Amino acid sequence: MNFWNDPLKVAADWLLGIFTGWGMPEIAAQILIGFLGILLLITILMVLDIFLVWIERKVVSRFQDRIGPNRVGPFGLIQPFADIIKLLIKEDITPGGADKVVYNIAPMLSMMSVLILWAVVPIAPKMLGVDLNIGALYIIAAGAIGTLSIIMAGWSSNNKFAMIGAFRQVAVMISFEVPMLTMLLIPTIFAGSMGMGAITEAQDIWYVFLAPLAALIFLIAAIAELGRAPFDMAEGESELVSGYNIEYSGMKFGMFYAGELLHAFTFGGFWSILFFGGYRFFGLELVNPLLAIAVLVFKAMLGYWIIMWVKYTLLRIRIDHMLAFNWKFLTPLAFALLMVTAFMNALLANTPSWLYISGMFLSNVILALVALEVARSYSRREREKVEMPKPVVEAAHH
Amino acid sequence: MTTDILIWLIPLPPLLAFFLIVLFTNKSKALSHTIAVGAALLSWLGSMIVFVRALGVEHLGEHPLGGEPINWLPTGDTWFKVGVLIDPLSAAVLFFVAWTVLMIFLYSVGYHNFGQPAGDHDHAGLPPHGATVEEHGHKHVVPSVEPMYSRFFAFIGLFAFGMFTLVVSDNLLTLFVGWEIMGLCSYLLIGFWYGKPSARNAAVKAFMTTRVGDVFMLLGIAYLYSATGTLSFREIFTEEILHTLATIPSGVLGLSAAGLIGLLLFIGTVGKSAQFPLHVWLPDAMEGPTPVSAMIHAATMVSAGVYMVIRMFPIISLDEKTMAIVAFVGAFTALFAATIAVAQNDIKRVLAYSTISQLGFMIAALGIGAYVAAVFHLITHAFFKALLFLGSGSVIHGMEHGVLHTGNHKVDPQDMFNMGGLRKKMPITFWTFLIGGFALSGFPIITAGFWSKDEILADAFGHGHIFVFATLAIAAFMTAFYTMRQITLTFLGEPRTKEAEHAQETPWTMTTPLVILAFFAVTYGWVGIPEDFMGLHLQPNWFHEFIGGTLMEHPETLEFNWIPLLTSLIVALGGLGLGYFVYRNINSPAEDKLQIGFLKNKYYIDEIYDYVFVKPAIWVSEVLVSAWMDKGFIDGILHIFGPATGGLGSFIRNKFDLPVVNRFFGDGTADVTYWFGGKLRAIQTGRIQQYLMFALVVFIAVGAALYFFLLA
Amino acid sequence: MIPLSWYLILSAALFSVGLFGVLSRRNAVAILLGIELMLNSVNINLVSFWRYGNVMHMAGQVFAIIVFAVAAAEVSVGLALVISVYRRRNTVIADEIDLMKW
Amino acid sequence: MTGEQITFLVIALATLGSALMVVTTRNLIHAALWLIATLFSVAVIFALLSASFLAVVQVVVYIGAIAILFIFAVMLTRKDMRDQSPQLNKNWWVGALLAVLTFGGLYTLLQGWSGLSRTVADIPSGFDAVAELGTELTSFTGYVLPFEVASVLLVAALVGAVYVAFNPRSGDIRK
Repeated sequence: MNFWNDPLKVAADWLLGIFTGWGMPEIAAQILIGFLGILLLITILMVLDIFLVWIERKVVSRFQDRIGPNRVGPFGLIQPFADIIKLLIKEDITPGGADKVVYNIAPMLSMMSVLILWAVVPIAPKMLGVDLNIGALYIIAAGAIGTLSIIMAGWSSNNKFAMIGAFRQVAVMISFEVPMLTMLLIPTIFAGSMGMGAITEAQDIWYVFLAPLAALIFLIAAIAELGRAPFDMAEGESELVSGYNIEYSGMKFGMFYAGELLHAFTFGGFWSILFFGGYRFFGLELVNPLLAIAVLVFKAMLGYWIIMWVKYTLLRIRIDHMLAFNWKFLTPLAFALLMVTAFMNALLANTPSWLYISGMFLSNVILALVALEVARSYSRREREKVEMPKPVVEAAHH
Repeated sequence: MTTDILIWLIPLPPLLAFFLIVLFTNKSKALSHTIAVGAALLSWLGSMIVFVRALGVEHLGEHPLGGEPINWLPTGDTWFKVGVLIDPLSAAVLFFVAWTVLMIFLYSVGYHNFGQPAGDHDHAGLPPHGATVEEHGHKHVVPSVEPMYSRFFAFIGLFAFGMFTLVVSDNLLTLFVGWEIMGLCSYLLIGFWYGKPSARNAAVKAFMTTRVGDVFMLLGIAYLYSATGTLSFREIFTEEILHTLATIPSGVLGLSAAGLIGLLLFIGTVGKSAQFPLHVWLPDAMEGPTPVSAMIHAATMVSAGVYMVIRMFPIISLDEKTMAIVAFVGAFTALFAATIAVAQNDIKRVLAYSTISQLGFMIAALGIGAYVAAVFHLITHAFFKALLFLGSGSVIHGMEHGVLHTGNHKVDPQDMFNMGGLRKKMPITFWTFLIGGFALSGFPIITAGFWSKDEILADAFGHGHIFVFATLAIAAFMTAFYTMRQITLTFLGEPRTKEAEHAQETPWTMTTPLVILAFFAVTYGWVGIPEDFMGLHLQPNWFHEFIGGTLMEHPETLEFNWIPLLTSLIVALGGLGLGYFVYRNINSPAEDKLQIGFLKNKYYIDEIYDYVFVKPAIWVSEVLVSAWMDKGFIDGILHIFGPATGGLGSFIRNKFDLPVVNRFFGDGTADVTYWFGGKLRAIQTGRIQQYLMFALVVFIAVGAALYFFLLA
Repeated sequence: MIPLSWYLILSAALFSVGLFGVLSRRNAVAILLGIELMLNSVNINLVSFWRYGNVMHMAGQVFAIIVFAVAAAEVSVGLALVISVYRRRNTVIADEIDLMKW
Repeated sequence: MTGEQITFLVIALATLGSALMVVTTRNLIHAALWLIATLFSVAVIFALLSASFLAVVQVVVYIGAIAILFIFAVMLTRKDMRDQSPQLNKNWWVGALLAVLTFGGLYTLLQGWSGLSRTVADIPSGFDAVAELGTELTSFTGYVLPFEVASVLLVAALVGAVYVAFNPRSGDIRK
């Protein structure tokens, strides 16, 4: 078998030959190879993470009309390594009164919640960690662990800012999980499976064309899950001085930071998998698995870039506005969209595909317009309420 | 979409519109009428597509559209099936229903003054009284929008649903459902201005009167079902079932089963289509808004009655006696109503009686076996009567404008003697009304009414029903006469009141339907020109061929005869001429020689009914049952029981209840419970965990005991 | 292969631990924690019966899902009650909430 | 003893151990965190039982929502969180005894049950438990009614919880 056609398989077979040659039972060898695979994936991700720091800094500086890191190495490429060294040699502080065990577990969980997501990411045809048939739910489950890490960090730091930040962030994450989960169900409806691989394989036409509104809602919910601007009240530098990770220093902070960046990239990836065909690009993925991986990384980067674009363009939203936005607008809209999609799916079943696609697309657009109109009239009413002159109260003189 | 599915969908939009308006959009007038008119438009579109496709089918009568019926109600081992059916008859009916419904919906927008300000003192349940607006510094009164605007559109939406359902049904039961929906809607719409006592009474009267007919009709349906086991038209109108029905005797009046069924169903039509003696509700129904009058009393509901009886023609025609009754009732009603119409002064009442009269024509035509002529007249009449009613509504609307202008609310805008000279003020209304009136009178050659009426007369003459022929001819003469009377009084001459001087043409939403309907009132007659008319050899009579295909055997084409043609020419032109010459100089009711009390009061039919039915019913309920039976007899007996049981009760109370039950059982139990409670309250600690512990201890103990002693 | 009894015994043990929590903890929130343990033990039972019974018959899993829903409802209302009580009476100790005693 | 059994025993031990910590630990936040550990172990047990959907739902619902809610509640009733007085009431030994008795009773009942020796049912190839579950939950011949009732219950609980927990001092709920 040609190595370049299926490098992982070839490598695994080669290793299996070596291990069994050492007299290892085959089952143990398989498990060992599985662990090695996981290790490889994680290592690649962590290395990628390092470059994500550089990318993020470069992009933000362009948004802010700066150049960004440019001193260490060509284009400042070595800068993230310098950052890592700095973080590693910093003093590792544990605040007094902190709950030590919980305090130390939290950053690990934060990183872990991101890394385990990659178990279900199909990086190339037939190349994914586990083809869970409940992949979509798995994403939410991993998000739950992320939530947990934040509340643990916030509580164990014994700091009011950290606590408030954690409270806010957890409230936001739990709330936005609802529309997110709902939107995950829409590719599920189209593909007939929750498995990430099946969803990718089913996208002969990218789902963004079938459900543009769903893609948008998913992106908004994902940004909220990430806790990035405009939904970054957990950190809220200007009010909470970094929120739940305020007390963390050194590499523990580094893990939160790296976790956040990788999380953003990962959600860019999921966005592309769910709505932009994942590793598929007009048959390019069939040529070579490495090309497929390249396609996926490119799309994920694009998603990541959009998330960054949003982050560095918009201002922070107040927490109550944000929760109200979720519960009163996004969640009902998501439910309505789910119902409409399910209904249209049943209605347009067995129709020609152009009718199916245009029907889905139109229903999405119409729903979006209606929702926008509702939101607009609501905000107009609210504005009028604010702008109305307050009734003049006669001063009481007694 | 296949035609069969499309037929199913035709009645749906108005129903959806009804629910949408009632549930969601009733706050917004514009949205409501958009939905309603849009729904009518959709139904119209569907109807037209179906109609065109139906025309393209060869031998439509033998292979009607509609596909397979679906299972609906389980009836024992079999299913009651419902379905849709488009054969030549329903296709033709669908055509005119769709057009008139759409026109009426559109007309209603203008009629209810959409776009005008809300009235100064308008209340829901009363007609709008006008609103004062200030323009260029001085105030003047303009028509105000109907307060219950959205509700009106919801109701007529439901009404249209009923009518479409009735037309596309393939069985008597769903037809009856549509029929009853229309009955309900006519109640709701006649009583639309429920603030007026007269409207309330008219609504109740219409509902009750048609109910009489409906009960008989339901009996007929039930009899038909028990006799044949089916209500589907496809199955009833087969040779063997018709033969069976014709041969079974019913045991009533010596009629065959077919005769009795036909008679019962015909009584339903008598109620719905306002034939004598159940015609009394229709003139009163003019209390509703004019589009309703047009809808109910011209285009749809009364037509539904005729449609049903035409549909049932194969059964009715099986029995000579029933046919004779049908012919008699029709001819009598035609003449009877025409004589009343002559003496009416209210513009809408004249039309109401003329509707009754024209329906009589159709029924009479059916009674003499002139199937195609009846259908033909049904359709032409629907067009020109809808036109006339909408035209009269336009006139009233214009007059109301004048009334608002002068502010003299004593002037009745519906009284023809208050009008005159409106042709200059309202030219479109005048010309269309004139076309409609001429069609009604049967103005020769150009109008649709001439062709259909002529066909009825020719059929009556050709089949030797001279009596019917004569009666209808006189009725036709009177029709032309009162029509011309109406036109003359309303439009010709000079304005008789200031209000008439200030009348104004109505907006485009009202005049457009008039023009379109006028087009049909003229042209629709041309599809049914007899082949050898006046001895010429024209195209074959398309309508005759098409509709005749519905029946299993084609009705034969009559040979042309000059006598009925001359008769209809004479009565039409003579009536019109006489009407013009008599009334061109009459300016007030006093000068009118025909204001005879007997006619004016509609032969005192209402009073007779009041005396014969209503008063005795009140007497029975109030005096006989209530005063004598209830209060006198039954209460008397009860008054004996009262003291007796009272005495027994007090005995038991004093000797048994108080000492034994209360003291011993009641207080004794309470004392014991109290004592136990006092002892046991220590364990009510208010601590939930302890409760749970108690519960568990008992549970484990009892469970263990049961386990070891019973199971082990 | 794991015998069915292991699952059932684990479930029974978990149930008993939860019961102990419910009966013995002072804090009302902790009592609710115990209830969660008990509900989970029930779920273990349901799912293992599904696995060891007829797999095509999904009743066990369906019941487990309904238990999830009930647990979520119970926790939300229970914690709301606890917070409400705390706000009014400034305590969450179950023994101190004894207004309903004689 | 097979690897599967060893896995089970380890997980069971973790479950019970963390459950015991839930009911005995002094710090309520720790109790809630231990509860999460227990719930996670139960999720693993579900996975062992090939109920993958339930395993993930367990994580989503219990850890993602319920446990977090607990931590919130503990923090909102903070006065007692730092309360270092005993966390067990004075009748705790009765509770312990009853718990042991319950376990004993259940154990006895299980011993007497004939179905205890049942073996794992074969999962037919191509059997998709998730799809089957979905079909069962939404089909009229299945469990659509209980499912809908459960959703109504959830809505009722949501409304009830909001109403009960609403702070009357912070504003008027009817506004």
